[in-house]
Amino acid sequence: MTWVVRLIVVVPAIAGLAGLLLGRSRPIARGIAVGAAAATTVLALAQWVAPLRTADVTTFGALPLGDLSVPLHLLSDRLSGLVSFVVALVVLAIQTYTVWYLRDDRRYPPFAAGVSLFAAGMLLVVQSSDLVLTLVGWEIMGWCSWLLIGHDSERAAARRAAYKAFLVTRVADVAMVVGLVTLSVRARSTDLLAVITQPEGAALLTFGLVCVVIGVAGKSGLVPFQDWLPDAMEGPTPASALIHAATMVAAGTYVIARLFTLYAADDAARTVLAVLAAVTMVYAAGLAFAQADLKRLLAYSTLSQVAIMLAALAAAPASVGVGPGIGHLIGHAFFKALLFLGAGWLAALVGSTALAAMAGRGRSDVLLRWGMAIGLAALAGVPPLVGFFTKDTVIDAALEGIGDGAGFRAWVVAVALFATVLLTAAYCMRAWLLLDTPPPAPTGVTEGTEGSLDVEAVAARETERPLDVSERHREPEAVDETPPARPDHHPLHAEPHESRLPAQLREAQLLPLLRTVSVAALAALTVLGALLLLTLAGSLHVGWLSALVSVLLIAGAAGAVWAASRRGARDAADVVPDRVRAGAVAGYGADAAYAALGRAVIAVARLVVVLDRDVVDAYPRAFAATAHAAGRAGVRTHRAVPSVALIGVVAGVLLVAVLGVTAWR
Amino acid sequence: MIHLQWPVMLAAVLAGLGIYGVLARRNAVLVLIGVELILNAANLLLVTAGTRQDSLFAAGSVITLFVITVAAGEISIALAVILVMFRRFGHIDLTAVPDLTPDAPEPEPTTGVQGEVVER
Amino acid sequence: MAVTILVLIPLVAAIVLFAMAPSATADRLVALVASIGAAVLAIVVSALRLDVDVMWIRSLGIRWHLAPDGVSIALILLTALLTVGVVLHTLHGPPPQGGSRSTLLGCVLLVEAGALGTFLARDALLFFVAFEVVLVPMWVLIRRFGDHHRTDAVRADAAGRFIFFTVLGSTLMLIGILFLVYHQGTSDLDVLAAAHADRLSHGLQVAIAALLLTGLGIKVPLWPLHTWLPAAHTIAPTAGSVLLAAVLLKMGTYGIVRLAVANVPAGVATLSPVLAILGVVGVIWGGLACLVERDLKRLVAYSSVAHMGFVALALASGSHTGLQAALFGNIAHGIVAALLFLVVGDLKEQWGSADLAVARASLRDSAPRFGVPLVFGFAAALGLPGLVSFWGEFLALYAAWSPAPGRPVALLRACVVVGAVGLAIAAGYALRVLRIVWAGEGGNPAATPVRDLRGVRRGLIVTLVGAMVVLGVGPQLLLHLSDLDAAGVLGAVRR
Amino acid sequence: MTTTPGLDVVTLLPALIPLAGVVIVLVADLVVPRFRGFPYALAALASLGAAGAAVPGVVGGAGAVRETFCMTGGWFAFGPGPGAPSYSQAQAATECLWRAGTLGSSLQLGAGLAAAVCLALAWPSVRGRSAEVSREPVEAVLFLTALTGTVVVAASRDLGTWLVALELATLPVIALVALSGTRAALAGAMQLLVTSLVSFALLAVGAALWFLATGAPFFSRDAALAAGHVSQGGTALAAGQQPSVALLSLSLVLILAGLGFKLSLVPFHAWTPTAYACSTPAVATFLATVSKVGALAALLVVVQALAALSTPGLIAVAVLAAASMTLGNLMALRQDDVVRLLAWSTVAQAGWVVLPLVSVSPLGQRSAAIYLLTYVAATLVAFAVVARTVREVGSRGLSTAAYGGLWKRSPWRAGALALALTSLAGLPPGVIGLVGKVVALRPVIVEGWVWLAVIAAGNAVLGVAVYLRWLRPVVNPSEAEAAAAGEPAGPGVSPTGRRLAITMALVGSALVLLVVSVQPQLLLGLFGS
Repeated sequence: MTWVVRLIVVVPAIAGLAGLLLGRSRPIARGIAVGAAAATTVLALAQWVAPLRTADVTTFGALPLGDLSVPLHLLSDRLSGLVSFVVALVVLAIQTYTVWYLRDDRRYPPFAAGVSLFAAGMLLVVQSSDLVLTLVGWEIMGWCSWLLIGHDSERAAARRAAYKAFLVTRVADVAMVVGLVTLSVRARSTDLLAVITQPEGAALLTFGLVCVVIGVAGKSGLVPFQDWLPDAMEGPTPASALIHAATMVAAGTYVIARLFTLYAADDAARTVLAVLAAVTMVYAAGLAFAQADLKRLLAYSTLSQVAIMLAALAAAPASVGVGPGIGHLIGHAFFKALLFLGAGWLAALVGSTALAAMAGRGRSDVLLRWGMAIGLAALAGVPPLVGFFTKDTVIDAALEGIGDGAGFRAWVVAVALFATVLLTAAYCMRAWLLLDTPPPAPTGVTEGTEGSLDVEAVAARETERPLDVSERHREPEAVDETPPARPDHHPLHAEPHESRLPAQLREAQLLPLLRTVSVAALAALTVLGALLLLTLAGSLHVGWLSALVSVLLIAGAAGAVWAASRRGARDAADVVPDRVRAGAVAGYGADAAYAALGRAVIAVARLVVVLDRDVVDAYPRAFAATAHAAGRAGVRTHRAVPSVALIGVVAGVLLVAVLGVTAWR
Repeated sequence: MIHLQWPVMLAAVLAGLGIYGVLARRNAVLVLIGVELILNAANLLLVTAGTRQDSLFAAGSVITLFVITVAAGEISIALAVILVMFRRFGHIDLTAVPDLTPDAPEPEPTTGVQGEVVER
Repeated sequence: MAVTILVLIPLVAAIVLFAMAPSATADRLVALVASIGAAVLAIVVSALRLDVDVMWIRSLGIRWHLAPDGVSIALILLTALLTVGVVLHTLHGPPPQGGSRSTLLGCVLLVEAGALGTFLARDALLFFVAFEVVLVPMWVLIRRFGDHHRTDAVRADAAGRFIFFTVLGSTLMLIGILFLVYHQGTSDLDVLAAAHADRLSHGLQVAIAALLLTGLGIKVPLWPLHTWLPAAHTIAPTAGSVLLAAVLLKMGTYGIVRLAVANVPAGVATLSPVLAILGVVGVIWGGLACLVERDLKRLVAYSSVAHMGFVALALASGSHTGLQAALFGNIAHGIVAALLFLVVGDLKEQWGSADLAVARASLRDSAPRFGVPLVFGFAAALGLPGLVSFWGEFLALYAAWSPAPGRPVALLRACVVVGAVGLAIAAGYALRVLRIVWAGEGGNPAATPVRDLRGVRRGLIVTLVGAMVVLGVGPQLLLHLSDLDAAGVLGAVRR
Repeated sequence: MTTTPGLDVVTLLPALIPLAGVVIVLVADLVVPRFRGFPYALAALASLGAAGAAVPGVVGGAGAVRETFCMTGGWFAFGPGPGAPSYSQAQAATECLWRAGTLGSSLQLGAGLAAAVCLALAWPSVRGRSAEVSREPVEAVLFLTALTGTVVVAASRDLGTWLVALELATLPVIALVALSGTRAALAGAMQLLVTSLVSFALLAVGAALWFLATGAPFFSRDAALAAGHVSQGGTALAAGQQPSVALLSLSLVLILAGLGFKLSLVPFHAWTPTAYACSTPAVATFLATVSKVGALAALLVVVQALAALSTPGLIAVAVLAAASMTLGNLMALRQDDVVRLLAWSTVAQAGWVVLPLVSVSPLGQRSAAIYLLTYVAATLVAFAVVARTVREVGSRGLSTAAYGGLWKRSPWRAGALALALTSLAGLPPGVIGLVGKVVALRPVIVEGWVWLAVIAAGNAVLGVAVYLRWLRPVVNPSEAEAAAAGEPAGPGVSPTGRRLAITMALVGSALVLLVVSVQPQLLLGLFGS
């Protein structure tokens, strides 16, 4: 059965490479992408059902490195089985959806290949039992995120967002690399079990664990690395779904879960994690409420939700373990994927992702409407959807942590969790109201939402921002039944439509079906996903009291928003002062801070170039100049005058005599 | 064996005078004389050293003769060159920067023909 | 015998090519046969570990001792195979500017002969002689076949820098070698390594190590000695840049392993802090320079400085892992730099310059066959796992974090942190280039796109990409090759 | 106490053959004055003969010493101190006036071959005979005489022979320079003359001091030892004898200074560029090669004697070597005239030649001789190319620009030049130059003179810069077109047949250079191992 474990990683990786190499033809690319995703799902299911509980599935053989053991093993247990399955499932849904979503994009083949590679990276992190392999998967995800976010590289905003996403996570990866190196040095091995069981080196351990936390903070978008994630919405919606649902941002949770044994014993590292997570979840949830763009709203909600997972790991007592965190990871994977796919569908309908443009369009398809409803409800934590269970398990774990004597970090987390529950419910309600309330005037789409328009204007004025709303009108604009060519569609690369008319028609019917199926499947999983968690110890543990409190909070927040929006007649966020809202849309200057940092680095780089030219390189040039000058001076003194030569001779004799006689022993 | 110091000191004085002459004189012939003084110092030293007991072959004296002979040959060549120089340049000043401009046109590969004519 | 022939094939072919009339067309045949023959023979020699050991210059005790071992096989194969690639690349391009093609090919083959000799030599002085062989042909390549869009003075400067820096380095190295040989009584590297510098006092070891490291550090190039590299790379023709980056720079690090680490281990250990600091300064310095560099070839050259900094850091660690990382990093950089210079060189050939500030059509759309290898190349340059350079850099960081006993741990760990920052900077410049060239930032979609890669040149680049992926996925292929002999080199340290 | 010197004609052949050549040339000129090439042919044969006669001394192996004019006997130096081995005791053995070891024989061989090349370069370019003057036999005779002096000095052991031979090697060269009688030639000759006169005077003083210090008219170990022991054991003697070691050292530095002139060491070098540039290529070649061989041979005679004293490295040599290298290279960097460039390169290379002598050990001597011969071989090729080019394009051939595009026009000649220049620069493909560098640095390392080695390393860079200045136009085609465009078939262009001798010399010397580049042992082996 070990081949299943390996194949789970290898199949999507091969699919990714094959997609790159063979992806000239769209049907082949589709086949490879969806087929590989399906195969992976089946394999992951098999592994989950019958986990090997072994930690030494060999891959390519250990690296011969003398004093460092690098076995490069994979691991198959219940945790990796479940998470792999969920990841594979979500990826399958996204791949299926993508076939529809990018039906006219001539870059579909590389995109699908990128998604496959991305999945391979995530699955490698999940299956890995070796820190090096973890890092490999980790970095591959980062790279694929760059490719996917920058998919529409014609647009400056997409290019910038991709660059920003990769750079920010890469900066955090500095700490990740150092952390992993530190952990492996302790054990003289990169093997996960060896690292976990190594008892010595406490000081180094804390350092390493904190470094890993920082690395995780980068990929998971914890403060202060949070700002790349909303910008990453520049990518096509399936890419956003992929990054936000089950893979990249959640990978940090998984890595920390794998190292939980070490974290459980290390209060300092967990405190750092707790503080970062607590700040992030509240901050992001707050920002989400004010967003004018559906995808950005979802992005901020992702930040907040991922922080919840990590908070679970930070606060849960050792006895509870990783269950709450992983449970929320899985639940979030389902509903967030659902929300993004739904958002993409909506955007395809209205040609924009701005909430103002979408007003009421959630009603245009019943599946879409209910899908969004389920997704938002799950996000808010409404029972009995999966979000309710997982989130309340986290709250419960945090409360248990307080009881367990965790002190400060558990308190911080618990307080932040309740605040987040309140805020989450608020922004979910606001979004739902915006999507589901038909606009008052039948002609204008945007008239009724003056407030949000103002905000968009504010946002548009900020030239530094890449996320100019006007630039974001690039989702498939027409309704799905009559797909026209996109404006930037390159005729050379286009499918030969005319020659294959029947196939074209068949496609026209088939493609929306794929979309519908994937959204429906995810909706179902969002409803029933809690069942999956039954197999994972500790991932479902809802306390009565905390559940009651959170439900009351949700209801209260929802009601308040409903009231504030005058029963849906206007945007609830209009109650927020405009300046605050504009700041929220702009991420409160985080982007400017990043840019300032970047400019500082560039300034240093310019200094380096100047130094390189004028200082480091000055010596060779000075040497050359001196040589030439000396030569010139020499030529002047050598004018073939015999007496000068004589003086030279006599002076030389004196010199030699002095040197010779004095140095003689 | 009488004191060797005196002849040696005389030789030193001679050599010093010779070097002074070489350095101070602009005229080539006078420089030649300076060189002769140094050579005489060498000769004096050789003869002095040769006077010591058991110095066989009379090496000191013999080598002195050698040096005198070589010096003679040297001077002859030197005077020949100086003579030609005087005819060509009109002076024998050693501190002058030599005039290296090409001579009167002559067939490139057979330069020097006229030189010998002049020397005769 | 076969080993001698291996070195002689390119040498003789080079002479034949030089003697050839500029209009002759047989140069194609000669160069191809010679390079392919040498490559095949290199594989045979490496596989069978053939060697030759006869007296060459009896008076100096210099033996004609050529033998491949685990430390050098990878480099030998890289050199031989890459030369085939360079020859093919030259033959399938426009006729070179500045001179006849046969001269260009002759220089390439002469460089190959010198590099092979360097990697095969098992005699310190023979190593030195072979080390010098590459200089004049490379000088001709830069001076004569260099970028003809630049003035003659610029070419003279670049070529002069290359040869003057390197000659200074190699003469310093020679002084170090002579010290070593005089005090140890032999120039045979095997005997020298086996002697473990037992007879040398510590001070002498440090002095020899300092001379060797300075001399070879110029070739590597280590940080403050690197200023010849960008100029040379920028001006050199594609063939020259590829050989320079992929082969010549490796001679420096290989020399450090073969001459310094193996023969004066204690001296290198004493100097390892300096080596590490210069290495990481190079990482940061090169990376930062890349962030604002406008000339693409120059940028790749600065990235070479950064990558070789990691190799230096790995060497400074003194551990087995470090040595393995250094050797792997060497090969990795060889492949990546070769790929990047091939792609960039081809682009420059069509663009006329490599200035990033010029608005051009993005490669992603107009010339994907250029674009994809470029993406792969820069992905490798930033150390992406799954591609070959990741292993060298990660292992270098690991090795420096836990160095051999007796090294300054705190300092090396600080270097690791700084080096890791260098990884982030690498991401910055790699993506900057891709954003501009591949994705078309500041580009001009209406600009005339470049002709896409095709034919042999495409095959060449695809092959290099393949090698990058294969070695990136399976680093064991290389690591196993050098494992035993790396341990052997470190024998003295271990004891 | 003395015996009549034995005389071995075969051993003396290296000196006798050129002398015989002198006589034959003069006689032949009387008998058949018609053929201009004839004296050169005879002289070249005599040079080759001299070289051939030196071969037995070379191949005899390290131990073989060919000596003649030997006499058994002894004489007192200063009065022997008690316990110190006296010179008279040592002299129970034989002392020979002519003593050519492998070192000396190899230098004789090199001098003979180099002289033959010079003669070939001097070959007249016009067939027939000019009526009035007979310059050719004079020139040939002067060449041969100077060669004789060089050959003799390499084998001389006594002060008299040494001094005479040294001047015999110098004076004809002055005449050779002056022979053309042009203003330039006179200026060059004057430079050469005054410096050589003063140097000779200093040499004579140095030799006299040696005699005074040791009491022996020989440059031999025993003589040096005698002086050394007198001072070390100086218990019995009066204070007057005490400073004999100081005298010895003073004599040595004077000799060094005197020979420094002939080797063109800074600061005795001032004559070099003028004399080279003002004479014909053949004479310049002779100055650059045979004269240098003679000078080094003379120096080695002294140093060999000194080796017995196990003296430490000579700082004076080190300073001269460093100064010569540096100044020579710096000045060469500014030259556009190839002969001047080669002249300054001679200065620089002279520094490399004496560099190994910081160690007076046999290793140092051997290394110096090896380096000198590599330099001679490379310089011969370079001058042969210059001579050939001058024959082709006249005096324009003296500027580096004239070599633009040589690679394209004449790849073989360009190859030879490239080989020569890279040999001088110490870069492959001139492997022999590289090996020479190794050889020259080795004694420095043995003595532990790191600073000197580092200066040498810096000068290696400067040297490369110098020779690349010339090599650049050779390989650079952009200047080829310019050169080709501006190249009229000038009046200096002579018929092809007249360049045969030069071509042969070029081919011969280039082949030697090539062979020793491939197998340096052939050159190094001359001196034993």
